[in-house]
Amino acid sequence: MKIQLLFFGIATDLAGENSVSYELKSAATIGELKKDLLKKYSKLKNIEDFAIAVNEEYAENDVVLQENDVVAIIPPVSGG
Amino acid sequence: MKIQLLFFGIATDLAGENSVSYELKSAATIGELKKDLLKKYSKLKNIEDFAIAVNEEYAENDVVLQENDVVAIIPPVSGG
Amino acid sequence: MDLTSIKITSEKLNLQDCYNFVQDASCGGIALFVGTVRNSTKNKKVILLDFSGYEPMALKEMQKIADLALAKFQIHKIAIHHAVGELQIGEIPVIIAVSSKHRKAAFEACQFAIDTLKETVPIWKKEHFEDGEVWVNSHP
Amino acid sequence: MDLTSIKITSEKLNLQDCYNFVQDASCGGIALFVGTVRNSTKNKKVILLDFSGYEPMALKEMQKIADLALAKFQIHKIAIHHAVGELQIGEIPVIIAVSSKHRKAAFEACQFAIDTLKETVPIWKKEHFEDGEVWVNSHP
Repeated sequence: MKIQLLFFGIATDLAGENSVSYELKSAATIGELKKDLLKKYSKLKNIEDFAIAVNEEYAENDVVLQENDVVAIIPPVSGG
Repeated sequence: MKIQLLFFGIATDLAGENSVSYELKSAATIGELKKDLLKKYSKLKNIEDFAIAVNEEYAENDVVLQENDVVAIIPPVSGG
Repeated sequence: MDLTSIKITSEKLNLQDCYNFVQDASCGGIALFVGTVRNSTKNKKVILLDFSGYEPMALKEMQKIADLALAKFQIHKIAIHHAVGELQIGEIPVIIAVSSKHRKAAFEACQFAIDTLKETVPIWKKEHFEDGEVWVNSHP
Repeated sequence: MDLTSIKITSEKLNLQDCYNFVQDASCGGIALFVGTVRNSTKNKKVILLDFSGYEPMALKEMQKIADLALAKFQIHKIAIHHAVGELQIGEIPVIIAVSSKHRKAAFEACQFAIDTLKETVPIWKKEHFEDGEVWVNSHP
């Protein structure tokens, strides 16, 4: 199935892209996606951790992804 | 000796004056003055307590007054 | 450089003036408190508040608060402005502004300043109701 | 009546706008926090900060903070405004304003809002130094 990946902050620089369509096995969890991403975009290891948002809401590792989900890579925030 | 008395806030209304020259025995303390004032301006008993400032600084009951001191009657403050 | 701005005035207080006084390139945060005249007290409708002060002493006490805040907290500058005279509902009796490198100190100093002002500064307010007037805090 | 004002903008933030939104005849106090761009970090000279956000999600997270503040504290209204884009030293990335009947709740809610914003809202700043740029918080 396809999802859309969005990269923000330092993740944009490390992944080399802002937004990309991404293919992964159906019923993959966020935890599985994170492992995939660290392989495909190995520079993401340069940041200690990142959070994931699905359709504009923070989501934990056990959440199962759906076709067409918009999945954002959220490095440590630094607003304010 | 003479001192100057100033009344503020509700004390102005209770004493019926803003400022008055006041005669008291030399070397009187603030505690003694307070007792005198409660006799002369008995309506001051209507407020629970009042503080005294001598020459624009808060002063305790044991402070000895000097000729020409400016002594202010400070009812509970309510600024802000 | 003057690190404190202390003022008692019968003119309207100005939030931007207080902000501009404390703002500085070395600071990451500014905490401000604005007191406003409320339309009721103890469920009774308030018409206006009339503030009066022992002004020379009030300025000294406000200066002491500012100096103590600078000594106690890691702040850069502090402004304490108080209005006197008749203030309508929504108008501003007091503004406190504090700047600091890190925000926690600014918040703490701002709260310290308004709490202390309400305890020590010789300023009094008379509440005007539809049926009379009362000096605030003066009755047991 | 809308009790929250949430905004992300590339224009300059306005302190008086935030004040005007929260001010109300029923309130006795307004607490405000203004974040300002500091000229140094860890003793290194900063030239400017560049803020970017995941804006639709950031607006949702800011709204959650405002709604939670209204639920947790006895406050009347809250404004949370954040700027994006390049900000020079002294300029304003964030303003929070909170009005309440009694001042303690306004202070608490204002601190809660800025503390939570810095933890949860997906906005990032890049510090620009004379010799390069760094994404803040991103390096262990």
